Order: sequence, then structure tokens, then C-alpha cells
Amino acid sequence: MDYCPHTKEDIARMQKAIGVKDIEELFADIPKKFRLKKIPDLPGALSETETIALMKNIAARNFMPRLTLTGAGAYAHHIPAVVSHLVGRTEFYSAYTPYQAEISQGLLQAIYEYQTMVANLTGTDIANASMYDGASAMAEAAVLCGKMSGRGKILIARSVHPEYRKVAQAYAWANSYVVLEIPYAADGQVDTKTLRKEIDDNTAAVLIQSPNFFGCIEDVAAVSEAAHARGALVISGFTDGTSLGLLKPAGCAGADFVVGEGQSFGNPLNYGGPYLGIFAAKEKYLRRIPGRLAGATVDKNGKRGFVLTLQTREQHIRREKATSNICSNEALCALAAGIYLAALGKNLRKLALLNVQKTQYFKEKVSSLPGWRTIFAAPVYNEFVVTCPDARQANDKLRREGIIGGYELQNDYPELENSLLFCVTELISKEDMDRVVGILK
Amino acid sequence: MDYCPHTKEDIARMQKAIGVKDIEELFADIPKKFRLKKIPDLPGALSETETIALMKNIAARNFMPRLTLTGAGAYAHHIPAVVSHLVGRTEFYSAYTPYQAEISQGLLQAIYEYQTMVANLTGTDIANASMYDGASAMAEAAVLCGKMSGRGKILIARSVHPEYRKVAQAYAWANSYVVLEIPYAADGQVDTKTLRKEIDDNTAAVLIQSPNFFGCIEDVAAVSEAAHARGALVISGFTDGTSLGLLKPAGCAGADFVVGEGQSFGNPLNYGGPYLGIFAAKEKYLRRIPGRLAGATVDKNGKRGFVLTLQTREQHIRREKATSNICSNEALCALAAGIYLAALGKNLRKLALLNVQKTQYFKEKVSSLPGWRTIFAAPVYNEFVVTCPDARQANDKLRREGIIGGYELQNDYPELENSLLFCVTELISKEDMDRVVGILK
Amino acid sequence: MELIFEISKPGRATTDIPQSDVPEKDISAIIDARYLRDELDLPEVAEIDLVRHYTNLSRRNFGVDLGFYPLGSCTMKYNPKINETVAAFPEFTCLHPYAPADFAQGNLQLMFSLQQLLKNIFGMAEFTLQPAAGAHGELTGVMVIKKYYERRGEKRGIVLIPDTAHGTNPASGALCGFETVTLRSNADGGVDIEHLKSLMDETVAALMLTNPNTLGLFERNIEQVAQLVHDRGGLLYGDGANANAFLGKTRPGDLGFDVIQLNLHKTFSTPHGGGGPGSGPVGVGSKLVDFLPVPRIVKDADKYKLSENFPHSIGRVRAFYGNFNVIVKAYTYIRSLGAEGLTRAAEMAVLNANYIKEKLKPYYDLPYDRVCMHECVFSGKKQVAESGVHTTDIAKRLIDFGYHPPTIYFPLIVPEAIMIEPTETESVETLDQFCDAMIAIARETKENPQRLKDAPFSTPVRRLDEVLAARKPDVAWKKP
Amino acid sequence: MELIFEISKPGRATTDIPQSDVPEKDISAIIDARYLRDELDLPEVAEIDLVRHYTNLSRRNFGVDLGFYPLGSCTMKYNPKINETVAAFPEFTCLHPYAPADFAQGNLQLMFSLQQLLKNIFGMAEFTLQPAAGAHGELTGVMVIKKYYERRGEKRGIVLIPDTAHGTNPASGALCGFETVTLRSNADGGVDIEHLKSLMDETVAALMLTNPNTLGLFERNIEQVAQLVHDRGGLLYGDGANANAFLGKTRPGDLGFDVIQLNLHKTFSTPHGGGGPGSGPVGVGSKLVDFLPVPRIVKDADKYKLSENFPHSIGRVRAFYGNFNVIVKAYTYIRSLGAEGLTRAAEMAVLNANYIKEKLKPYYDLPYDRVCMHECVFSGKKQVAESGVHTTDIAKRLIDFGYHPPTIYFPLIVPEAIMIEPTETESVETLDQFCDAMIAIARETKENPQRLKDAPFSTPVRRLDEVLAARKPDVAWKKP
Ligand SMILES: Cc1ncc(COP(=O)(O)O)c(C=O)c1O
Ligand SMILES: Cc1ncc(COP(=O)(O)O)c(C=O)c1O
Repeated sequence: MDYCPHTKEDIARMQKAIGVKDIEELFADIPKKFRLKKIPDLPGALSETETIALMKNIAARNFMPRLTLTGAGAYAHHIPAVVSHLVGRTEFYSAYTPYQAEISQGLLQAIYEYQTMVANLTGTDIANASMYDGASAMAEAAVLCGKMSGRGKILIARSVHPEYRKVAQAYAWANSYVVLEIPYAADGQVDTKTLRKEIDDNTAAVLIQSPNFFGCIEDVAAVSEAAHARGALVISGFTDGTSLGLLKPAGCAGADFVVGEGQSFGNPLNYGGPYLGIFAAKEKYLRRIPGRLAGATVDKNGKRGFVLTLQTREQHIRREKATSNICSNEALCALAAGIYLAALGKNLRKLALLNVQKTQYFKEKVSSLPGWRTIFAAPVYNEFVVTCPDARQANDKLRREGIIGGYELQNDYPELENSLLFCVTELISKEDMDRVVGILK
Repeated sequence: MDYCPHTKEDIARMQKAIGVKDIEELFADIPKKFRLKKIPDLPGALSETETIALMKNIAARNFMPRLTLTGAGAYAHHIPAVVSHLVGRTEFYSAYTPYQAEISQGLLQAIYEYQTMVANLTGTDIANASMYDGASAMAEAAVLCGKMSGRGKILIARSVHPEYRKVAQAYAWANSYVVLEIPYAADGQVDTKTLRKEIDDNTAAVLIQSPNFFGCIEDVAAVSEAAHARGALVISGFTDGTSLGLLKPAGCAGADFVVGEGQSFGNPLNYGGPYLGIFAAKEKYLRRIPGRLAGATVDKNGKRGFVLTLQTREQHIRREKATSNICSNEALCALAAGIYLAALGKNLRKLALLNVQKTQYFKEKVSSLPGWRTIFAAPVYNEFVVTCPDARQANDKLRREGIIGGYELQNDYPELENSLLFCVTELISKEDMDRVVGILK
Repeated sequence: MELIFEISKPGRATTDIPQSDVPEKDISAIIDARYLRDELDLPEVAEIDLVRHYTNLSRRNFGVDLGFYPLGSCTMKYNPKINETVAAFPEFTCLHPYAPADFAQGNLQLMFSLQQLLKNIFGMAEFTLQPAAGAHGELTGVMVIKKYYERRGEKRGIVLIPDTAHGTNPASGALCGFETVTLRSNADGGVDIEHLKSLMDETVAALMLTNPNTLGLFERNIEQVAQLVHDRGGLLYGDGANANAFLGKTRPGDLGFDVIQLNLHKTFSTPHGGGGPGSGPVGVGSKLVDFLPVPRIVKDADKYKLSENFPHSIGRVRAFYGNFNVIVKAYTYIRSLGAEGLTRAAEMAVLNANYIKEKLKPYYDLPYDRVCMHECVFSGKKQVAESGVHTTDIAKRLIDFGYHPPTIYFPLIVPEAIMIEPTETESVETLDQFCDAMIAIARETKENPQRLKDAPFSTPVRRLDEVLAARKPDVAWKKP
Repeated sequence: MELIFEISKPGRATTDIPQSDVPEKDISAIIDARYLRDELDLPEVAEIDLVRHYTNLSRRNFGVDLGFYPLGSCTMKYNPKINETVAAFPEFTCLHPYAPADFAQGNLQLMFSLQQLLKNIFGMAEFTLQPAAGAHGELTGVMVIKKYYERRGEKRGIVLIPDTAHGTNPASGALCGFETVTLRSNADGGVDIEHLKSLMDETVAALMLTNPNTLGLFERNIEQVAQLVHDRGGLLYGDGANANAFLGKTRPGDLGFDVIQLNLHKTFSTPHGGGGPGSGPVGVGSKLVDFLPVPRIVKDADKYKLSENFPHSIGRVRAFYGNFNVIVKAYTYIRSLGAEGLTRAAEMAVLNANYIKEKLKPYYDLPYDRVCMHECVFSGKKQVAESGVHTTDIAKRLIDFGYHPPTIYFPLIVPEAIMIEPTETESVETLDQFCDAMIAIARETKENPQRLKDAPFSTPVRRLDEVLAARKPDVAWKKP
């Protein structure tokens, strides 16, 4: 299969119009010695029927879990049917970035609405049109704080998602910033005592996550107070956006930047991507934040319309002075998130409550198994840590029943041996939980 | 869940505008004694999450076959990916019948194009916008022939799909026509000798199917000659439209009406429906054929446009004089068929050839099994009959391997004991066939 | 827009065909050349052009997902997307109708359960899901009636049809060999009881009644009507296309109907697909159960299977079991709403219709001024008299305001009829905006009638010449 | 159109939440009230209104499925629908990224295989699929370069960037702490070799070259360029956003590139989604393999697994493994086309661009008149001189002809640039019609320049005030 509509006659006619006898002539600029005869070792073309068969075969090598009890940055939530039906409108998905505003009002308005929802949800003033994912959003925020402040140190809570920390580390390294990890306290929250000690006048930003990687809700206000006292900025992350239906957003607790993963808002798990980097900030950073922004304006008749705005911030104008290089983002995931949030509306709160209730139920059940106990006292949203006699073995038991168990913490936290991070969303029924506890018994 | 956007305040405001205090007042015309308190024994409302869970559960009670070797009126063909993407455009599927032409040009043009493709494909001059399915299309054609001719007898080949015959029988009975079955000859085609004998001046129509239920290609020309000699009309059916990519269409062999099942053209198996009744005819029947017709015309500026036309034929104008009562048809299936045919274009011939080649391969393989033999000598398209030692047992073997085997003919044709009707389409690979033969060994 | 044939070019195709993996034989050795076709005249287009063609066609079409669609009698409610999602499960779409019953327990259970739900909702003894649309259900229902009398050895040749009935009703009667006799409506829009009395005798097989009727009015004398029909040995047939009006409020079975057909694609919210597929289940009272089409689904312990073993059945009205995929959507819909949801749907549908009726009454002639059910019928005769503007013109002008026009010129007993069915899924804001448009048009009728006659202005084509289309029919494109 | 907030009404919602099936506890007993939010300000809309809102929004947007979209540098080819179908398989969409490797063998095999295919197509030693877009790939690639020198203990602070480069190139350099120095182009549109010689020394870490560059021109002196860079110990970075031009014709690895990033969403035909998600795999030569991000997929017998065990890795640039669902589409695309199909794609892309170039040359200034690759760049300066009409005006006017405008004002070295990339999926008929429109506009420029300045006329809004938007930014709606 190929998708070129050219017939032999078309090609002949076009060659004539161009004045060449052979298409090869058009590639004459490629030095002969580098010209390829044929791509080596590439399988031959397939018809559509064959392609489908091939891909079904590959898909069949996956095993579809009966239950997924891992969250840890990616969440199995119900996606309202409207989302895929609307995101699937080809006018949306077959468009490029809306550079030409007049024929891109659909996307531009949808993004403007998304930005508004995100700002409201995170308790900030503004949000951009998206970043790649939660981790890179956090890393970019950290770099931005460094560039804005001229300070060279970044503090990051050890209770932040391990992969997010690694990404922040890489971005910081590339910009020669020093990254320091702040331990967690016994209750699972960031250790504010150590934090206070480590913040100094060279600290650009403090990075935390709430609920943090252990599921524990952080005291963002306390962290913010400590940071702001030394002129450092606060970047607060989240990984499951549905928590914002219930929890006080970091923007209302003093964070300067709220960044996070928007996958929970209507985007499928997709084995890790595409996801949605949420980036929100206080008004005063409007002209500094990375990524695209849709803005309202008027047309020549005074009618409301939308454009990409403040592109002067962007690399294609500032070039070497840019503080971010992001160009393509995750527009379609942002569209899905906007639709999701509009679909739930205030029911997002009910959803979040349901997540909490179910998680409490499971937490109690599982921690009453012999040898199992929760280790952190801080309140949690829909994830929690338990320590058990043998984490690997427990997960293996579940795996044999087709269940993805808890996230095993010991790789990232050697101090948390035999600890599992479980996640319970609205998709897990009481019956499911009882069965899981039965299996683990 | 319900889908009414009415808030309490809305309802209050509307009641006031209408001048009622309670919605119940609006139902006052229903005599009290018949008023229902609550629908009995109906399960309660479900949220979307719960509905999905329920329906997944029901779906999981089906078993997805690894291979389907039954055709018999419903065919597993590859459906090009474009079909569902385009048929899924909500402007198409959330519309009603295009009564208001100016805002329905999309569907009207698509149907006009479909009608043209069907007329070309069947070797006729005209086609309607669709009937319910192949069986009812054939039955309506038979009734129409009776009404047009004033004759009371309908001949139907025993080699026509048994269910199609039953439908024709029911429609004919309702109109007091006599139906006579014409047997098949030893080669699997209709027995033209008997046919010639039975056709008389009271015969309205002869109904055949080609390829017939046994997969055998009928000699439509011979049947037409015999029928026309006595002033009877010929209705020729088909069940797998892809055969038209290769076989001479009945319209080119003398049939007056070509009717059939269009499911093969881009419509999924769907456990038997919705399917697509194809109804095509010679030009002279234009004002008599049932169903809707899209026609070209011009707008007030002379620009080409499309409308539903010749609706005077239809029941909402002729009412009691109508020769058909069809109103809603299978528009979306017709749209799918149009897209399918446009997607394949001349490749429909290649597809048909591939079906023939594969079927020949399997036919030879399976009939060389000990005790297995084909019984009809007439050429076949993608279905054929084999007789074997124990048809039920053979199918059971396949069933245990997750394979839907051949259609067991003995229920409908007691004379064809232990005979199976197999179907092989492009979706069955050589490897599959070899495996099946291995299982049957 | 160009036709797909006009963008066709030899050598192009969207879908390619796999190479054969079996040894290829010469086709003429398999099939005699006289059975093979010569040319194959289909469009040849690349995928990009195919996709653009149909996508752009779709954009020239109006659906309920774009805006208000108050097409009377058609119940163009919004169809929830979850139904589409569920109906697309491969377990539902990929199974062959002749799959062994073990492979299809989910499907059979679903159909069986839907029949149960419909029985409860409508108070009938049994249902068949076989008919493919409302009219197909009518035909099936009338066949059942015919069979009933055949079995009883009674010769009854007449079916009574009210003058408000949908055209498919007389046609269905006619298609079963019945003579159809028109029953008049009274001044109230209900059955003229005296006329019914005069017509109803032992030659009448059935009265086909739509209730609420196509004026949107509930038959107040339904008890008497049923009595009159039954007293003379007749059967009462119910056209259930308007069932959306009374879900949870009353049941046809309780009202005395012996047979009803439903339009699942209206009442139970399966999208109409631009003209179909629909689904027209038929429900019957206990004395007619034996005559329902085969196969029927029977439950044996906790297994479901199909049975043809009903000797008095009318037989079949189509191949296989019905428009299964539509049935999946209807089932999903009913289960999501539950009893309260269905009742609320009927209530809001009726509330919406009465709201529109009250708001437009001052501007358009309302021939039957009583509480309506799910739809209301105006007449454009005031506008005709005032300025020669017809209902068509009003309808076409509404398009420019962004609405699909109501049903027009139906029912036939209302001159210049405008039949508005808002359905329950529309908000009061939408109704207000629509009424504003209707009122603006009423004003425009007086101030600028020509503008209405020239409408629509906002569509890809202007008003189309339907007379030309019928006079010189062009229903298939021919190469120039 | 109204905003979703403007149609919101308290009490409405599209999606309802199931009742709890576990005992409910008082929330304040679980989470301290100071952690709970007060209000939740989200739109409240019924499903019908939500669906209409977004459906109507979509209809105010132009996509490649509607028509020609020659947006230079963006490779807006038609994206086959089969890719969407495959990517929607639940096995691909429903798996958690931390699913045990046994559960994810299909996914891991697919990613591993895609890396193999890319290695063969581009002649690189290894690939990572982690980056989420082209610029993200650039960043990753530059990090790899930085790490390489760090490991070698070399201090090189400069990255050379041609003046034709895409803005993300210098930004990526800057974001890794490099100073970026601009390299001039010569009169031919290629690298100014003398300038390169003068800049290239031991302080230069890399030259970031786009080839073919953003003028659509292949770097004829690529061998010499590579030599110059490598001779001074530098690395040659390739921005592969334009890879569509040379598939099957040459390989960056053979040309001397040490690192390249690809834009799968361009070259390998995954739809761009109105701005993403994309996917920006990075390929490296053998000496850079160790620095690629983790995790990497390793094959162990016939099992695949993820490994973090690469101590010299730069670490991670995002969570998890990449935009997996985009990767599925690209893999499907490559497998459908095979080697010949990819080569034909490049050939037809180049043929199409040259065809447009030749047809429009008489009407628009062509600053570099040589054979182009997949795109051609005109300048609107003739039109500016003649009648004060700018490239923006030409672009806006094209909209009225039914086309998406080309990329404008880029590359920066061409004044009033008009950068046209037709891609291989467009037919000659489409190109002819587009050229006719461009020619008509060139004529209109002389005859009626004001019409261009007032364009577009056919859009839901007229020309928008971008200056106002930037001066008084309004990026989030506030309740009035
Ligand atoms: C009252 C009434 N009865 C019957 C029908 C016929 O239904 P269908 O179009 O599904 O055949 C309709 C449809 O318009 C109708 O409105
Ligand atoms: C030449 C070139 N390089 C890099 C990029 C950046 O790619 P992305 O938008 O995927 O980040 C682009 C995209 O426009 C480009 O055209």
C-alpha cells in the first residue's frame, strides 16, 4: 500500500512540466556515493487486510489485565463516551497547530476553554495549551525558575514521582543547575524541617507533588511559606488530576506554578503516552511561561475570535534566547481533557469522593491482612503505601489471576522494602477489592 | 442517567409559561384507570460507568470465533478502515431521512452516487436508496411483479436462500399469491426443465439467486429466456455482492429486477443486522419500484443539487394504493456500501478473483479428505457444498477449536444429509485452510 | 460538489487487495467465460480524495448533533454516545448470524432481555425484534392479524385507518390484501366515535390507531374505542411510533391494544442514520403470540437458543433476527435510563411540546387547542392568507436560523401543517431560541414575504427544483 | 460561538458518577478540611449541549481531511485511516505503562521493531522513542551530545546553527546551556563553507543541520560539511523534520550525521492533532549509543523487557516510554508501505514540490531557483513592491479558495517567505487547482489589492487582531 494518487500518466505529465525525464534527476543534489538503491532489511509492502492481520497479531501478544491496581503516574479512569467521539472529529485531529487563526477557530476556542478550566482547577490565573507530560512540565518549570531568578539550586522532594525527579535532574543538569533531594517525613509528607534548612538564597525553586508519589497529600501552604520566605518559587505537581475535584489546589495554597499530568482527564492509559502536561501559573508569569497560549481577541468587525498569542515568547521568534524549545505539544490530549472536564463539571467532585471512599475501603481491608500494614499517616487520595511480608510474591499471585497489583517501591526507594503502592479508582468495584484481598490472603 | 437537560428551575419556569402546576396535568387525557405509577420490573438507572461494565459483561458471554467458514447470506469480508471513519461522521448518522434537501445535500448526493454504483454493478439502469435486507428486497420485488401483472403465481428456485424463500412466502401469502418451488438440477443450478414446465400465463415472476444458496452460479440468461417467453418477469438475487466484481450481473443476462444483500459492501456481520437490501431494475420500472430515490435537479440558480424524488410512489402520498409500505430504509448501510465500492473501485474484481482462488483451494483440499466429496458440478464463487461422513461431528470438531464451520444443509434440505456449505473469503489464509483440513482429518 | 465519478481517474484506488497465498489458477478454467462480466464501472479514487469527498459531503448535511431538529413524528432526540460505543464492541459487530448458539449467548441474552423489558414497558405478552423498521413492524403486525383470522376461519377484509394516520398504516394494510377504510377524526382531533360505530362490524379485522396520534393528541376515548372494536371481534392495532410520549405513564397493553409496533430508532434513541437502519419490534397480546415470526429466542435453563418450532407463525419478514446492532443501542439506552429515566423522558418531552405550543400560539394558527403530548401541530394558513407565504417557505427560512425544519404538510387533515416535536433532550434555552426564530419568521412573513420564498440563503445550494426532479428523473449518473 | 462557560447552567452535567458500593465515610474524617477545596468552577452542561458545542467547534476548523494543507515544514500528508483503527485496538490503548513485561510483550515488540526499522531506514546505530515531539528529540539529542563531551572531559560550549534553521534548533541548544552561533547560508541556499570553516574549532560541540533545509534544498556539500565538523572533533546533528524528502534515497547515517531526531508525526504520517501529540525519536551513531535515555528495550531470547541499566545515559526526558499510541501509528504506516512505498512517498513528495515550483515561478519570486526537494519557498516581495500586498494577505486570501495557507515568513532569510510543501499524497489535479488559485491571487494583487487585505471572507470570523491579543492578553475566561 502507498497513499500517492499518482498514476503513470500523471507522473509523465508532471515530469514534462518540470523538464526532467526521470524522477531520479530530482535527487541529483544527493552525492552519488550516498545514494541508496533500496532501504536494507525492510519488510515489503502490505495490503490493508494484511496490515490489520499483522497488527492484531502483535496486539494479541499483550495480555489484557482483568484489573489494574497500579497508578503511580498513570490512571485507569472511566472515559466518558463523548470524549472519543468528539476528539475523533477529523477537523480536530487532522489539523496542524492553529497558525492560521481564521480557519482554526474550533481548536483555538477549545484550547482557550481548556486553559480556563485548568486555571480554575489548579487555583492559578493562567495555563498554557499543554506540555508533553507531567514530568517534562515540572522540569521545564524548574528550568524556568532558574532562568528567571538567576539562582542555581533546585530542591525536589523525594516524595515526587521518581521518573519526574529524573527528568527534572536531566533538564537541570543540561542547564548546570544543582538538584537537591528533600527527604520525606515519617508521615509520608515532605520533611519541612529539612526543607527549611536547605532553602537558601541560591534556591530557585522547590518542587513538590501533591498528592505525592505515596498518595499522601502534601501541606503545600507550609512548603510555600518556607520557600517564599527565602525568595524561592514553589512548583507543585500532581499526577492524577481527578484529585483536584476534591483537594485544595496548590495555586490556592501558595504555589507559583502548578504542573502535572492530565492523562486522567479523558486520555487512555496507552502504555504511557501520549499524555498531557499541564502547566499553570500565577498571572505575573504570563510572559515567561513555555508553550503555546490561545488568547481571545476580535476580528475586523469586532466579533470575538481566538488566536495563538504571545508567540514572541516562543523559540521561533526568540530563537537562541528562548527559555523553552517546546513547539508541538499535546493539543489533542488537551482537547480531550477539556471535553472531559466539561462533561463532568461539578461531578468531578463526586468522582473524587468516590475514589477516596473506595481507596479507604481497600486500604483498610488490605492492611488488615496478616503482616500487612500501612506506613504513612498523612491523608491520601486514591493511592496508598502498604508494607507486606513479600511484595514481589504478592504481586505474582495477583499477576497469575490477570491482575496488575501494586507498584513495587523498593527499586526507587530501597528503604521501602516490600512496600506496594496501590491505586483504587472508580473502576474498581467492592467485589473486585474483596476478591483481591482473598487472593492475597 | 437520563439525557434531559431540565433543571428544577427550568421545569418550574416552563410549567408557569404553560399554566400548569404539575407535569401530571399534561397527562390528564390518559384515563385515570390506565395511569401507571411506575413501569413494573424494570431495573434502575445506571451511570455510564456501570452501563459500560454491564454491556462488557454481556459481550463477554459471546465467544469470538477464530475463523468463520460460514457464509450463507452473511459474509466476513475485510472492511476498509475508511468506511467506519466516514460512516461515523455524526452529520450522517444523526440525521433523519433527507426530507429537507437543502440541508441534506451530503446524504442525498451520497445516495445518488450509491444508486449509480449499484445500477452499474448489477447491470440494470436504476436502483433505489435501499431496502431492509436482501430477503425483503426479493419479497417486495415479487409482490410488485404480482401487482403490476395481475398474475397470481410466483415461482421460486429451491436453490434460493431458505430464509429468503420464507420471506417471499410470507409476503406472497399476505397478498394471496401462490408460490411454487422449482427444484435444482444435479449440477446445483435451477432445474430449467421443470421451470419451463411450471411457467404459465398466470406466472408473475421467477425468483432465482446467483450465485445460489449452494454457491453455484446460475444461468440467468436461460432462466430469463424461459420466463420472458411466457411474459413472466425475472427477479435475480444475490447474497454476497463481492461476486459482482467478477460475475456477469443478472441485469446483463436478462433479469428485470436484481435484488440482493449488500452487507458484504462494508457492513459488519453484526449477528444478522442491520444489513442492506439492494433493489435495482430496468429503467421502465422507475415509477413502480418501492423505496426512496435520490434524484438530481437544480437549484434556483441552476446549480446541481439532489432531492428525494418520485415520492408520489410512496405510501405517504398514495396511502392505500401503495404497492410497498417501506419508509425508513437502511440509509447508513447504503452509505457504507457506497464508500466501500468507491474505496475498492476496480479492485473489486481483484477481490472477487481472490475469493474464487481461495475457495477453489479449500474445495479441493476438503473434498480430498476421505469420505468427503463435492456434489454439485456447476461453477461456484466463494461457497460450495460438500458431503461428508458426519456433518454435525465435523462442525463440532471445528467448534471446539473456536472455528465456525460450514452451514449444515440438512435442516433446510432433508435430501442433502451430511452436507456442509462452506464459504472462503479473502480473510481466510492458506494456513488457516490447511489447519482446518488438518482438524477435519 | 463534484460527484465521486467526476473525480475518478483510471489507475487509482483506495483499497488494495492482498496477493494470493494459494496457487492461482486461470479463472476461465474455473468459471465459464459467459458467466463473467466485461467491464466494471466503479469510481477509481485515492484514499485522500475518497476521505475528502465523503467528509465534505458530511459537512453538507445537518444532524441532531449540530442543532435542534424538531421533525414531528420522528422523535429526533439526542442519541447518547455511549450507545454507539457499546454497539461497536467487536463481540457484537463481528459475529456471524449462524454462529452456534454457544458462541452467541451474549447476543441471545441481550435480545431476550430486551423483549422482557419491552413487555414490561408496554404491557404486552410477547415481542419479536425481527422487523427492520416501523413500517416493517406494521406489516408484521398486520400479517399477525391476518393469520389470527385465518386460523379462526374468519374472513375479515377491512382495516380501519384514521385520517390522521401515517401513510405507512394504510399501505401496510394494503400490502396484506386488506381494504383500508378511512375513519374520520372529530373536532377535538380524536376518533369520531359515531363514525367508528358506523364502520365497525364483522368485516373489520382491525383498527390501526396511533396514540397519541399524529396531531400529538392522546385519544381520550381510548377505552370506548377499544371496547367498540373488541365487541365486534376486531383487533386494536397500535402504531407505537409515538411511544415516547407515554413511557412510564400508561401501557398500550393496558389500554386494550392487541398488537403494537415500536420504532426503536425513535423512542429508544438509536440514531436514524439519515434514513435507517431502524428497528420495529412488534408486541402482541397473549392470543396472538403464536403467530409471531420465527425464529424466537427461547430460554432453556440458563442457556438461550433460537427456535423455529412455532407452527402457526406467519413465518419470516426478513433474514436472520432483526437489526441486531440497533437493538444493542436500544437495550443500552433502556438500561441506562431505568424506569425513572424513561418516565422522565416522556414527561420532559411532553413539557417541551406544550411549552412550544404555548409560546407560538399567538403567532401561528393552532387547529387543536388542547394540551398536547410530545408534539404540537400548527397550521400555516394564517400566513398563507396574510401574504401568500406557505409552510414550505417558513420551513426553508428556518434553515437560515440554524434549525432543521419541523415536519410539514402532515398530518394531512391539517392544511399547511407544521408539526413540531422538540423531544425531551432539548433545553429550555434551545426552545426559547427556536421560538424566537419562529416568531421572527412570522414577523418577516408580513414585512418581507419574498425573503421567505427565496429562502434558504445559508445552504450550499439554494431552493431546489423538486418538480423538475420528478418530471425528468435522473436517479443514476451517466458518463457525459 | 458561545463559550462552553456561557452555556453552562447550574445543575446540569453530561457524565454522572456511580453510587458508592463501599460504605461511605464522612470525608472530613479522612482528609483534613484544610486540604479540601472550596468551590469547583467547571462548566455544567448536558450531553446534548456538550456534543453540539464541540461538534460545531470542529466544523470551524480546517484539517487535511477537508482539503489541501501545504503548510511548509509540517509535512501535512494525508494520514491513512487504518493507522487510527489499529491505534484504537484496546490492547494498545488500555495497558498501564507499569504493566509487568509479560503483559506487554506486544507493545515492547512493537517498539523494539520500530527502532529496528528506523535504524535501517536512517542508517543509525540505535534509536530511542522516548521524546514526545521533534523539539523534544532535539533537546534529547543535544543532551546526548553534551553528555558525550562530558564523558570525554571536553569543554565545548558552542553549537552552530544555520540561519535557515527552525527556531527550535537554537532554542534546544540554549536549553542545554550551549551558546548558539549562526552559520550563514550561501547564495545557493546551502551552507556557506567559508563561514563554516571560520567558525568550526574545538569550542564547537556540534553543527545542527537540517537537510534538506527549510528552503527545501539538499545540502550538496554535505560530505565536506561533515568532514569539516568531524575533523575538529565536532558532531553533526541532523534535524530530521524533513526526512520525508529522502526516504529510501539516502540515509543520514551514511551522510555523516551523528545524531538525528525524527518527527514521526510528519514523516510517518501520524496526524498532528491540531498541535500534537507528536513523537520525536532520536537516532545516534555507535559512539553515542550509551548516552541515550533510559529505559531502553532489550531483547532476551524472544522476550522483551525494559532496562535502566545504562549508567552513562542522560537519564530521562519524560515519564514512561514515549508517545506510544503515536508510535503504533508510525509502525503501522511503515509496515504498510514497506521499502518501496516509503521510497515512492519521497519521490512523489519531491515531484509534487517541483511541479508547484515550476508552475508558480512565473508569478512569484523564487529566491533559490534550483531543483527542490519536498518543498519550495517563494517570496512575496514582488507583490509587496507592486501593490503593497503582503504574504499574510496572500495567505488569508487563499483561505477563501478553500486551502490552508502555506507556512509564511519562514525561513527567516527569505523576506515575505511563502513555503509550500504539497506532500506526496496530493494528486496533480489538486496541485493544478491550487496553482490556479495562487495565480488568480497574483492577478488579484494587481487588480484589487484591497480585497486581499480584507481577506478572508469565507470564515466564521474575519481577520483577527493579533496585536490586540498580545497587547491585552486574555488567555482565560473570567465570569463577567
Ligand atoms: C406515526 C408513524 N408510524 C410509522 C412510521 C414508519 O416508521 P419507519 O420509518 O421506521 O418505517 C413513522 C415514521 O415516520 C411514523 O411517524
Ligand atoms: C525543521 C523543523 N525542526 C523541528 C521542528 C519541531 O518539531 P515539533 O513541532 O514536533 O517539536 C519542526 C516543526 O515544525 C520543524 O519544521
